[in-house]
Amino acid sequence: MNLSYTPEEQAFREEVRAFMREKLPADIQAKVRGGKRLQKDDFVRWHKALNEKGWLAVHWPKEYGGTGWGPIQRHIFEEEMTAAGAPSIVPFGLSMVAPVIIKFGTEAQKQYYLPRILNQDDWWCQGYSEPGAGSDLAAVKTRAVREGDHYIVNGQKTWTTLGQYANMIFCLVRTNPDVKKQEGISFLLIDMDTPGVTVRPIITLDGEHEVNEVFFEDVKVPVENLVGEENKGWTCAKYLLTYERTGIAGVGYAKAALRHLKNVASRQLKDGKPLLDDPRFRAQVAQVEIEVMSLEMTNLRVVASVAGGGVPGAESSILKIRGTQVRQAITDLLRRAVGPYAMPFISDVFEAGSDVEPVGPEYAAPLASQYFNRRKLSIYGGSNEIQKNIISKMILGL
Amino acid sequence: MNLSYTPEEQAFREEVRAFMREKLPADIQAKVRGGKRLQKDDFVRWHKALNEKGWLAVHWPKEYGGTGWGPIQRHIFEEEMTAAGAPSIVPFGLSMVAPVIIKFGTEAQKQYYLPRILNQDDWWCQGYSEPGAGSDLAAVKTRAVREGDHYIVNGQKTWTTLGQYANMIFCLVRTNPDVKKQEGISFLLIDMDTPGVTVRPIITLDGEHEVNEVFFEDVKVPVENLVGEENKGWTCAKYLLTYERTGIAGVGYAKAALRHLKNVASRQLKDGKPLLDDPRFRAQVAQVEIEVMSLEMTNLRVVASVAGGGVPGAESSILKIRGTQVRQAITDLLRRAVGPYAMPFISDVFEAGSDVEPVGPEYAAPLASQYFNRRKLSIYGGSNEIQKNIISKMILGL
Amino acid sequence: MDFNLTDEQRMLQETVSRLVSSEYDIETRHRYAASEEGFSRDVWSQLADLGLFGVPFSEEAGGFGGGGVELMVVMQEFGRGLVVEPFLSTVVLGGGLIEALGNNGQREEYLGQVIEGSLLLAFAHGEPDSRYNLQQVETRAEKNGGGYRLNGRKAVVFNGDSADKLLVSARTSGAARDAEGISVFLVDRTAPGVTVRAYPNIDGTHAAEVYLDNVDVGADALLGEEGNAFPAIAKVARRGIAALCAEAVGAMEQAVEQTLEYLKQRKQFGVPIGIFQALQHQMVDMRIALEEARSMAIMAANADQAESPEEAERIVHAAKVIIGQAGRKVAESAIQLHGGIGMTWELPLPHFAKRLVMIDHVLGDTDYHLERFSELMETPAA
Amino acid sequence: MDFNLTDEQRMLQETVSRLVSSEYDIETRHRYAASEEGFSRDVWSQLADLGLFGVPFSEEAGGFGGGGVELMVVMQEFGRGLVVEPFLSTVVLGGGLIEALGNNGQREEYLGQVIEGSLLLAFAHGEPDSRYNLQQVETRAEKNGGGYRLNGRKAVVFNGDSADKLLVSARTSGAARDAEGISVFLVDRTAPGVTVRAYPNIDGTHAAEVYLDNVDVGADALLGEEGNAFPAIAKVARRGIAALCAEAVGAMEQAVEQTLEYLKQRKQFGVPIGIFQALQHQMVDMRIALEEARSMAIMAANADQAESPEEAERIVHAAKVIIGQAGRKVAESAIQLHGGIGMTWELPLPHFAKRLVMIDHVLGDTDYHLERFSELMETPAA
Repeated sequence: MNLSYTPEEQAFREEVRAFMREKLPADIQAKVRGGKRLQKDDFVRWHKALNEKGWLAVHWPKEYGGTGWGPIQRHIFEEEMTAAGAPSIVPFGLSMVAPVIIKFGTEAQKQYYLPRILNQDDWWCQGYSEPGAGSDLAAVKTRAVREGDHYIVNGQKTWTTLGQYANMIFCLVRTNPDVKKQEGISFLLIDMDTPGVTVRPIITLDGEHEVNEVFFEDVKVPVENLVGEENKGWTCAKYLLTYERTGIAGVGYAKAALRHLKNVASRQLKDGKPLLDDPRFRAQVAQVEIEVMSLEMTNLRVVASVAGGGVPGAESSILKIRGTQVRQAITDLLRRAVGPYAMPFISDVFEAGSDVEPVGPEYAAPLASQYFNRRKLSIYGGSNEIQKNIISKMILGL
Repeated sequence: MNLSYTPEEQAFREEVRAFMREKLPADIQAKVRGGKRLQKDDFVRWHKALNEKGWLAVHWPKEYGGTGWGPIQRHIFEEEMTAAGAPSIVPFGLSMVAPVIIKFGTEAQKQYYLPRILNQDDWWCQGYSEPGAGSDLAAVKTRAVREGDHYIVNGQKTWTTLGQYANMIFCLVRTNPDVKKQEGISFLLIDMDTPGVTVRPIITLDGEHEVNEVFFEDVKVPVENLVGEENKGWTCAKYLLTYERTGIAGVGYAKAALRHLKNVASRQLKDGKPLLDDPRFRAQVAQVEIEVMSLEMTNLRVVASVAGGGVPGAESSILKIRGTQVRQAITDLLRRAVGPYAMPFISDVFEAGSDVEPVGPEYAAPLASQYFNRRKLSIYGGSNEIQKNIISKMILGL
Repeated sequence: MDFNLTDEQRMLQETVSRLVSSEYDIETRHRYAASEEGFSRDVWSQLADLGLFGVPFSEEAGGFGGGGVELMVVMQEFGRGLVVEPFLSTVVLGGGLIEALGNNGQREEYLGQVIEGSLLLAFAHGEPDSRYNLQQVETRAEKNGGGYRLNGRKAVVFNGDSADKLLVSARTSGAARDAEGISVFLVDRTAPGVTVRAYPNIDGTHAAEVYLDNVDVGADALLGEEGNAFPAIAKVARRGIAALCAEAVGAMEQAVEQTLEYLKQRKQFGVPIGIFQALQHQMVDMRIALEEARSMAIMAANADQAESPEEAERIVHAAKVIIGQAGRKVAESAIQLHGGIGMTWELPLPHFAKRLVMIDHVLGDTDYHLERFSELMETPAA
Repeated sequence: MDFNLTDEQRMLQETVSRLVSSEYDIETRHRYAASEEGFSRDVWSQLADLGLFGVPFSEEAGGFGGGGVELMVVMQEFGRGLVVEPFLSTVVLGGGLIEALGNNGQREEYLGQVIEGSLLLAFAHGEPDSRYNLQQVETRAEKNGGGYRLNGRKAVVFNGDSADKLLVSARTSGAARDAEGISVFLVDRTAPGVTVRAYPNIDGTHAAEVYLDNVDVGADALLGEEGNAFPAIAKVARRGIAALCAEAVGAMEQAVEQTLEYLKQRKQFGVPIGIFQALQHQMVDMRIALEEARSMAIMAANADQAESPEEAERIVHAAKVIIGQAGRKVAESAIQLHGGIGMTWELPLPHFAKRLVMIDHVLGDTDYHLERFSELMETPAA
């Protein structure tokens, strides 16, 4: 047993740090650290910088232009990227559709799509969720009917994150309505410029536009856009959902948020003294720090087991649950740390370059909305209740 | 709206206090306050003192020798009795079997049993639970077969509290095995001196003997010991379970335990100062005090609604859940308050009059075992999970 | 002991309830909240016409002579509608301070206007570094000729942008956190030297930063004795807290009802999700939290009748602790049980959740009140 | 990074596991616990024969040269069997102190006996008012001729009744809670002036109150430099905490396994109760708590390799916090999920629950360690 990183891993960490120092654009870093909105261009610039270094496709095999990294390298990379204040890599193309194409796609699909993803020619979004389906992903109602060389697609998808930036969407569609619900699903790639595709924003409780609904009305999709076999899309779906989830704990985010919490609490005053010196508030910060330590170690155990050839199964569900709980606890403390200044909410403040001054301390402005926004962590990607069902079944055998 | 007690109620409270001062035997009070074991004789003496005053049967109508009190008087009485350090009234005869006899019994049963309960001639215990049934009370397996003027009873009951003191047991028995499980049950009174009845102690995790198993082997029970109709025992059972549960919150116990906690924490030292002055421990005590305040007010709302003619339904389940949670939280703080001295466990210390000195402070001796013992609060009388099911169904309609 | 409302109280409840449920749907509320002043002058007039603003004032001041229970009844209904009109600022806090501190002339002059709805007030008390400490006042008032000159900054002053007059606390003597030496002045919002920066809050309410730069006021602007305002401030804050507790109970009722309804109608895996026991038990916990909150709101509303002033103070601190904890629990669970849809603007639910969580940031959060309760808690004699 | 055990470590694990599972069923354990000394001399010899007592000592001291991981492996298996033999007292704490403080002669004389199993030790450190503060020592040692005279009382000394020698901490200078001025003496349990009151603990372990009334010891009884024992005490306590964390993980594994088994076999309403979602989710929470505890036990076992001594200290405090919280959660949930039967003596489960909760009372509880961690927590530069 050895909890230290090897010299090679340490060196790799230094290399990542150096890269972040040199190549992460200062304006993007400032946005991330200050809780400002990121625009499409920010993501694209950052993705291009990573791709230039060959570090964009962290999950792909080398032959397709990926890094070929093992789980420990990926873990170090993710940790340093978050610590540096870099935006996370938008996953829809790089770590969702691409692995499915690599595993189930035709040679032509690989040749065409993978380079376009690396070069930022396509922005992908997901077409998994449907209204009313929630965690029951197999309840796909969007229909695709074969007519000659095309499928005609009708239906609706929802919770499409950053769909407003996307030109491509990967969808689960129902190609056979007469069989068991998992058996009539296909995995289809759809160009969003095709006539009949409409994107409608969903505004969240903080007034932000991050997710969308996508409507399909007689959308013609060439049959060569089918990935894998017709009616075998559920296999792709399951593969995608379980693909490489060691990052699911969000340890990097938790650590960054914890650092931020300590900064905020050491600047906020309570009765003239730093809030962080208040024994009760300090103990609450200590408690979350301890939970982050434990989460990180549990995550490393899973990472090491994957590096040793293990398959991360329902353990991801444990990481997901504890990761979301501790991250939500930290955003709760952040909100509470700033007292009454958690309340003011001027949307323009979050626009980088806006000349609107925040009301209280600059760090206070986004904290309440982040607290509310992070409620999503325990909902999306399978709610914590669903994760508990998975653990109950897969690990406990109940 | 008026949260104050009426002058009559205040006067009644004073009367109860005066009675407790005068009539509660000092040795019994010392045992209760010191966490010592109570013997059968202690209960009997206390019951007799109450009966002399006419205050033993707090739930019974006046015509049978009860107090005829309303819920608010009962509430005041229970509160003052706990505050005074009196043992609680053993419920099996007085508030379990007696109400069933009053409601469903024959005139002869009333004439015979009720005075015997008041006079402490009989000590009753309960024969509801069976091994393996748990919260599924209707899963009665104990069989009673009619033979002439008798039932022949075979089977087993469990969790029979203080059964070692009892000479009478009321039982749910199965008189018809061929119908829906609720429909073949009868309510039978059994003399424990009848041949074939055996009582076996169950030792709990703290080494104490409070509960028992009771075995029936060809026990002959006269048919006149049937209460209500044959096969209609489930009606009696349900009536008993929902009968007058406004005391279920245990507010009096919670308040007494909280006072004790403050006493202990003000005597225990941490770094040379009272533990109660430590800001974090003090805040934990404050939190439970606030929860007790809220529990008490919720309880009073239910009591007042019953006094106003309402029926306490699933609200009792709310009181049970919160009452057990807060009482368990207090025993947890008590255990923690005494630090390492929570560990020593000398059974003889709990025997009043024993010359065995406690190891640490006298108040520390019973705290760990009480913490473990109080785990039962969320288990017996329908576990908290069952209570949540009841609320879910009865209040929420889910 | 009696938990029933009197006939008058029930009528009051029905009056407010009718107005809120018939004219205050969530879209209307959003429109009011998004307007420049952050509320509707029209609704304000309607509330005045119903006589609501007289509720807490004595009959000699032209009021209704109501107590904490009447205030509770009104605020609870407001909570059910997420009402954004400045009732708390103008009537409970502002009017309350004038009644508590003002001389006969001031009470006569201003309370009548408050009751008829023609005068809006805001309590400009908190400061950028005061957090929830009511005694921390660094804004200074110096004697200047026959009057005073005020300098300082007031933070998160609710409805400070729309108020006609601000009740500004300022220190006439003493150090930053002394209880003594605090005075309250009535200052025109538009007086020279007063700068008001208005902004919306995340829960749809409105507030402002108020900058006081050599603001000269006459001696008649002083409310009560110089330097002795703190007891009145504390008392009015307690009443404000009781009002917030009642508002929170109203909002919790809504969140609980909406979530329960959702569990019954929403289907997943072919069945209503309300049949899943893990969700049922969460729903039960929400319902229990609501009942605890309701109990504490009732206690806070009746705190005036407590055995002693210390007990009254303890009750109010305790109430705000439970309200804060229950509010957060209800808000978070309601969103969780709704899933993604519970985070979307278009549903009413998340707006109730936001208000519930933000009530914890007004007049002291759970940490603050738990600490104050700890300090005041009865302990065994040494 | 590597979480695998080496072959040697795995062999060690299997050795202990085999002994515990084959010869240490719960009835046997109860018998040992109820015996006069509170453990079995016979088992003690077997453990010695297996070479376990050499595990943590350096090879030059005749030990196995093992580190924290070896200790973890042994203690975890002991936890699975609720082993009551005084390994922690004699080997980890007692032997550890002698190795850390003793001179060559003392180490040679005593460690060999410890390793061969012929010498039992107990660490007599805590006092009636010291709670968990390791620095609080009021027992005094005064120079007396060539030696020292000891007076004081030591509280809850684990296995203090059976130990041949007590390692008594006493103050040779300084005030009650000073780190400096603490010395450790080796005192015969049967020395004149030593009174030992033995008693059982609620979790089946054994302890004693040790009264020191003018106990005279020679200069050779002093371990290490006079007045400078605290760093060694702190270090040995950290190792003891790591050992307790591992023991707790073993006990939690058992509680989790037994409860899971119970959910699968126990039927109610005609079905195994494990199909009820509310119980499943509680079981999941127990399982998660176990994994968190395991992670922290691993960290604590490897704390020696931390970047800095401060980091090592933080890790150990953090580990005991999580262990305390997870242990309580697992114990309480395990009983709750079992229902009444989970509270009966005859089932193994409640004995694991008792030990889990009581481990929180040994070498500092969650409150204590959370406070210490808070103090040592890294904070932003001012």
